[in-house]
Amino acid sequence: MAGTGTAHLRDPDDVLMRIEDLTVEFHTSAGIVHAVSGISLDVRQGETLGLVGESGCGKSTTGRAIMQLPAPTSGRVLFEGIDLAAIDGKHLREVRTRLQFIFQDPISSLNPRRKVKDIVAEPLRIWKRGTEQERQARVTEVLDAVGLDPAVAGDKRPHEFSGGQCQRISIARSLVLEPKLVICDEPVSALDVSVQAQILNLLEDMKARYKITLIFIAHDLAVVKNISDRVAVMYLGKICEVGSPDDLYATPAHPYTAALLRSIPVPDPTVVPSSSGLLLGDLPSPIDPPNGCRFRTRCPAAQERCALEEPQIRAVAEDHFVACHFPLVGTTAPISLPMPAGPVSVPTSPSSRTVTGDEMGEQRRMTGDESGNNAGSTASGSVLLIGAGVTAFIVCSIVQAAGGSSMFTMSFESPDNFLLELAMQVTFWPGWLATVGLIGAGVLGLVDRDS
Amino acid sequence: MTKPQATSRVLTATSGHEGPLLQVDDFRTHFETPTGIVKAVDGVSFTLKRGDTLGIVGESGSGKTVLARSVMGLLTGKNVIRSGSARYNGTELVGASESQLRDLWGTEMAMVFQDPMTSLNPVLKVGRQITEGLRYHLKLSKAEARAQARQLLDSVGIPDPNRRISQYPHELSGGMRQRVTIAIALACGPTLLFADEPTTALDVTVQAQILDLLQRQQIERFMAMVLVTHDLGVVAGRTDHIAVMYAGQIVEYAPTRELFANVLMPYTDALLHSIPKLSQPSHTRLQSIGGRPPDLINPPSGCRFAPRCPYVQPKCTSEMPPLQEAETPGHFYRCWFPVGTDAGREALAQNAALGIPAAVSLTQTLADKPGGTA
Amino acid sequence: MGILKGAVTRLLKLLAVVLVVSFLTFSLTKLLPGDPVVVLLGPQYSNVELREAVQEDLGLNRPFLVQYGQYLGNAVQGDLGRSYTSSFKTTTLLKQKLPATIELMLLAQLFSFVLAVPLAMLSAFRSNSRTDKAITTASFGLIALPGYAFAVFLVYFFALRFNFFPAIGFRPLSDGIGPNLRSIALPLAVLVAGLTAVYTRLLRSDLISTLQEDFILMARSKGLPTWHILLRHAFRPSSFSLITVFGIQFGTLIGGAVILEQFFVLPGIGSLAIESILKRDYLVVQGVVLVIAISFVLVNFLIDILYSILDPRVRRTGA
Amino acid sequence: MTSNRHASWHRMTALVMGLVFVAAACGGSDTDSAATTDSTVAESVSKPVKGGELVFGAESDVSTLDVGAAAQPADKVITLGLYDPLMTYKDGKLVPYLAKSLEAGDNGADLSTYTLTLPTDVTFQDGTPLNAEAVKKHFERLQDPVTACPCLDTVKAITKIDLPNGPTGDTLVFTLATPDVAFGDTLAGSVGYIESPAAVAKWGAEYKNHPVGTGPFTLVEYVPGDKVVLEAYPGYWQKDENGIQLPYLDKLTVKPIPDSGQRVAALEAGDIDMFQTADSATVKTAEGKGFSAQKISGSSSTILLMNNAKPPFNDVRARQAVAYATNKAVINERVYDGIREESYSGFATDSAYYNPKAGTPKYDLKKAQALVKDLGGLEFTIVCIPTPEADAVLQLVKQMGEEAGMKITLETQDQGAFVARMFARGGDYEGACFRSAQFIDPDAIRPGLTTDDAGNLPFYSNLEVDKLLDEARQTADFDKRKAAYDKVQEITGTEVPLITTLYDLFGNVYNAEKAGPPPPGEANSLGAIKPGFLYATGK
Repeated sequence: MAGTGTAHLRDPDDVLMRIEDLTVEFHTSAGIVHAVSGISLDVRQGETLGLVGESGCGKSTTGRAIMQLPAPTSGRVLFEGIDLAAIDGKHLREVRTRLQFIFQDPISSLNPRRKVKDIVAEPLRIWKRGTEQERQARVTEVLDAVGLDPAVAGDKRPHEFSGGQCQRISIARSLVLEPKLVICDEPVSALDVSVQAQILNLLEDMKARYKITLIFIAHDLAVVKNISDRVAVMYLGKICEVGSPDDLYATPAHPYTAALLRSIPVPDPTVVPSSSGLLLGDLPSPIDPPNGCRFRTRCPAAQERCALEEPQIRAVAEDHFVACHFPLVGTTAPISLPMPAGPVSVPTSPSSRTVTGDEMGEQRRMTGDESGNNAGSTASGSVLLIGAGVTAFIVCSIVQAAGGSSMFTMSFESPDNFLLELAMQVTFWPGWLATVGLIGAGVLGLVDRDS
Repeated sequence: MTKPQATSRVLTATSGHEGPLLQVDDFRTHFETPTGIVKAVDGVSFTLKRGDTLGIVGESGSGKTVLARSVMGLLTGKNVIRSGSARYNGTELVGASESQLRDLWGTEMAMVFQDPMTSLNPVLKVGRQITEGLRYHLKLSKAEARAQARQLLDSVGIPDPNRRISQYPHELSGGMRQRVTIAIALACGPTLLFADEPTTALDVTVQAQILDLLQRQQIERFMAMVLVTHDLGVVAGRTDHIAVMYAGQIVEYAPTRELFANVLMPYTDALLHSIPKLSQPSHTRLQSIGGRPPDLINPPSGCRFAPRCPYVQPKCTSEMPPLQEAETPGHFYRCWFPVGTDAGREALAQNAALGIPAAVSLTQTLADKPGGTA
Repeated sequence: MGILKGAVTRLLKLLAVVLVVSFLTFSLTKLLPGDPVVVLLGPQYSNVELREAVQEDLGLNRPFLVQYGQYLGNAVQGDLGRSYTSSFKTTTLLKQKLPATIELMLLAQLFSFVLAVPLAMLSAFRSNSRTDKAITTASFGLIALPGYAFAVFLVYFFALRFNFFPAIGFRPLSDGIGPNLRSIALPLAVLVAGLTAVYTRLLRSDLISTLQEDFILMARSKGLPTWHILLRHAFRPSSFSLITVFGIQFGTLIGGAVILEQFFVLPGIGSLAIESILKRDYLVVQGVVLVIAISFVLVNFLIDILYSILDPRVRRTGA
Repeated sequence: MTSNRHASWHRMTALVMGLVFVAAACGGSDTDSAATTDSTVAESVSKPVKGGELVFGAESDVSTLDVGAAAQPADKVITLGLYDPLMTYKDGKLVPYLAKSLEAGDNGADLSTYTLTLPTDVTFQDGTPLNAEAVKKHFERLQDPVTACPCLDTVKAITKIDLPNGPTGDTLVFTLATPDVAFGDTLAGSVGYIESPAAVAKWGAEYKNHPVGTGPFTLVEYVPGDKVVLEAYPGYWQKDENGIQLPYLDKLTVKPIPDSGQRVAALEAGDIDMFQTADSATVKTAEGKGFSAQKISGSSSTILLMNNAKPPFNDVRARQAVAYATNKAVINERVYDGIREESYSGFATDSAYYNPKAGTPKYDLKKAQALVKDLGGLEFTIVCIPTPEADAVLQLVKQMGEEAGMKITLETQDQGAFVARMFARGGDYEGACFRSAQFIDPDAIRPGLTTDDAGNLPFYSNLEVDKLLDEARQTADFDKRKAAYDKVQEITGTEVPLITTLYDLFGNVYNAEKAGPPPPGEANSLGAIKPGFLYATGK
């Protein structure tokens, strides 16, 4: 699968957000990471779009690219008809008030030192919405809406809450500016199942109450199905399949979707887990993705054509689109789907190197941080910094000696004070700031890459 | 795709002791903290036969991971207080010295951890991490150990073990890494394997592979396995028994099929209902459990689930229910008003009538069970 | 091989650092007030004839860049010029001063490392035990105690009270190992005390956090003995900040032991630098700075390589 | 050195601006001076014996071992071992040392011609014979600007050197540009050290690190900053009064120990046997530990220069006001633990040329206030190379001045810029701190006070003083000279071209169990010792 195309897109006038041919690439020392490669999506007002896929499929990158964090390499992100990639920073910030983001880790995304009511009120203050009184009323209202008692919770700090409650707080914060679209990046994956249900229910309630549109990013197919009106399955930076959840889950048209569904353990002891039809092998490197259909290296149904030609997204049923040359349409029961026993021998990608989700994340982080995208160059960068620091130190001593003369001459003038004075001089050299700063930066550079 | 290797040396490492391989009795693990004693595991009993798999299910903080680690004796530190009994093959583990335990670790019992990214030493080659146990316990030569390591890697489904053996963990994918940790755990032929959330950090497609691998190895090696997880789906198809833990206690224990067919404990029931299921249509309202797990320093005096339970009655808050056996033999539960019994239905109805929200929503859910799209 | 290519590019970068350092020191010594000729000539500075003769003699009257170019050209051939004041070749002076500095530095690093590793392991493995508290307190004390104060204490005890070691002076290795070691015992002790304390604290805290790692638990669950776990599993991943600081200490020790050198009358690079600065003997200053910079850069280059040996994750380079 | 307790030399101190700033920079009491010597321990004089070795702790590293330039105490200890001065002072009188004789022309009436006779049996340590040619080459080398001798101006005064007995002879005749009574004094300092011409030819620019002289010791090892090792020169020309071949010692090691506390510790630990210090507290400490010490009082420690050519100090009242306002007793108490002696003259109090009736004004706050009032206020800046000592003194001077109604700003300056400002035309300063140096012959005072002399840093100008100083240097008659210098002191006492504060103190500390008392070195070098006469007591 993993194809391109826009067949699944709907009338542009009818949608709140439309992504066209979005591409996100990161430059690393190992090469260009093709995190997202030309995907198109849209969301209607009031709809929930579920974005599902395994780690490394580009779903979170897509979510961030919509927020322009960072801006995509190419492609358009149209929100209410405005291309977010084309507008300036000031404008973008203003648009972002109508676009909110909820993170995976509710606890670390909240400032631990601030009171809950301040955290929630902060966007209002920044945007100078209403009077202080109005703001407080608004905060009280959203806190109440997410199921927290404003009188009790408002004055507490995040660490006094459980993970679920913290996620409620972040939801409250994201709602306070009355956004049109909320992008939730794995909002429940850090939570216990009992709490997960609370948050999912809450999101449904909030959607109904505030008429918001959701983009819901998650790896858990059941969760995505539960909350979404439309689901897009991603694999290695491409879209495999788009459709309404009930249809898509009942009759997956893409072999990858089918395999995913089959992999999910069902809490029912009568269903004997079968290893047939499970995906084998690892995710190929996003640096050197397979040509043709990106899924073909692991696809049980792959044919020669899949390597030669990239499948285009096309409709297989009403509101059900797939990017596959050999879709599984027409089959009814995904679990008993007849399948070849193993992957068909297909030309495999020349790269035997695998990049895992963790590494993807790492590379993403590294590109965010311009200081170094390669451990080796970080190291020599650090050595450069440290070298500069040492130079600064030496230069300081020379300047000091030449400019003041005092620290050295005193040794002979008043020998008793020599050591004491020398120590004091050393301590207070103004140049130490530079020295320490440079060496420190260097050391941080060296140490940082261990983390 | 894997060739089961009859590694005789590995398989002969067990004694001929009769009876359960692992017998845990009123086992407790408490932690001394500045704010008080945390009763992380509080009176747990179960037995496990060789060849059997026990699933321990619970949410975070329920004590399931502490239980597994503490039974094995891996928790050390002055602040750890273990009491009760845990016998492995007749050997008492509680109070055993570190060196006694060390003789059992690796050779008799082993553990697979949650995150292969962190449980493999990043600076040591994969091969070395497998061979060091072999060389230490089985006194193998370097070459023998390497050969054995290659076999192990092969048996856990790692292609090209010759190359992988001299790679570092970061050069492997997540699934591959977890296969390596399984190979390490199996290296010296243990008869008891603790798998602590072995698939939580993995993608769903890989999870299935790893669970299959564990199951296959368990059968091939005739091991007993304790599979710790928060995911009922993981244990449903792959365990003989399931113990559901809540706040440091086992609240329900039953053969797997029996448990799913006949849930008695309201907590287990709530857990099952709070999971979104693929079979349910989109936008199905989920049954959530209100509140949060109790403070383990001062747990509620009665039933520990009482504060969150839709069935709760005055008796629940004052008297701790014992772990009692149901009509079905082997099915234990810890509840005064079990689900599906008359007492339970009555309690629920009473609460619904009183307007206790959890009970109200639960009865609603039960009422429109068949369909009910939101 | 990527590693080799990386090493070459890194070396080139380091060469650039050395060049920049040399240029900076060269220009700074020129820009600063305090003409070396003033110091050389004293009151005769007002004697224009004399001043010009000396400037001509020292080559100080040529354009700045020409001077630098000549300096660099000579430096490449191993000629760092002559001291303005003593007429010694800078290289001669460096040769005289380097043995004491290098010996002291290497031994200090060696001893403190050898001491710090077991201390830190003991401390970390039994964290919060009495042993740990004793080690922690001692190292805090030694870190807080200024080196020269400790030096005074050592001199009082070991040189004056018991007369074990000389209070001052340096005997080269050619005088025999015994006298040589005796002569540097006290300054070495001062350095080792400070360094050991720093290293112990660093390694201890890193070890403690490493010992919390899952892979340590995993290693224990394999039934491996404690020493094996500490050495094979915990030490290497905990040593990164230690070796970083270790490398930096080389740089600081080369030039930074000035106080000790002055105090114990050791013929070292530090005191040479100070004296030359005093006398505006800039060619020597440049020589010293160059040596410090080169050795620092080299040591850190080696440390960098050590990193990639210790941590395979660093080795990852795109082929 | 009990015998030197009241050395009967006619001592005088003269201010010489020249070497002063070298002292300020390098710190040693760069004081070629006559000095009072006072040994605290009147130990029974042990007899010098031949043999043994000693280690000497110097205050600072060697700055140069070249002839003509060696000035610091640390240099002196070594150079006096390597070289012999042509002349020296004995009981206050200038007498030949290495030279056989020095005669002014015309039987002492013509002070612009001098005849120097050399001994014929002296060889340098490298075997080169000492002869007229060697001495001539020595002066020619000093006259070459490239040698960069601080003595350049002095040696430039020699316009001609004749060798009447040929190059290998023993006689030289010097012709000077102007009559100079102090020529002999010049030869008693490092200008009078003669180096081996063969060694100069061999080493060239590096000669100063390979010195060869006629002195009692040869240089065997010189590691800058670490040590200088001297060994006895067996062919030395001198024996002591008992006929023992000098030097007594087989070996002398000089180690620079910059930290004075460590110097005491090293003495205690036995690493060294004696040391020098300019720090009175260190002398006290060492004495407290039972060591012996010679204390030598010399030139003024910190002096206050005033620019006589510029406002406000072109007005004599302003200078007097500062002098009246300065309470030297307080400075002594606060900065020097009361150990030093107050100074009101450029001349040492026991100098034969000292005029006790003259002297700069003593502390009198009322007079100072009156003068300041009379002037309508007094505001000035004192510039200084910062040293802790000078800082302390100047802070006190500032306070005292402000009590008298002055407004004083203290400014610090690095050495290079400081020197440049001092030597700038007309002096780019108002007040400045300085240190003084001393020579035994009073003529050394001349450049500092003579109108338009390069060494006249206060830019003082008094034609009468110029005349008196000229007269004094053109006669060898003591009474005439004394009368002239008395008059000069009277004039400068009222006109106050500069203000001296306190006399310096210098100490030679030694372990009497290991070493005999340090023999006095050059009379005009504070703290210098003649290592040829050093001996070990053999314990």
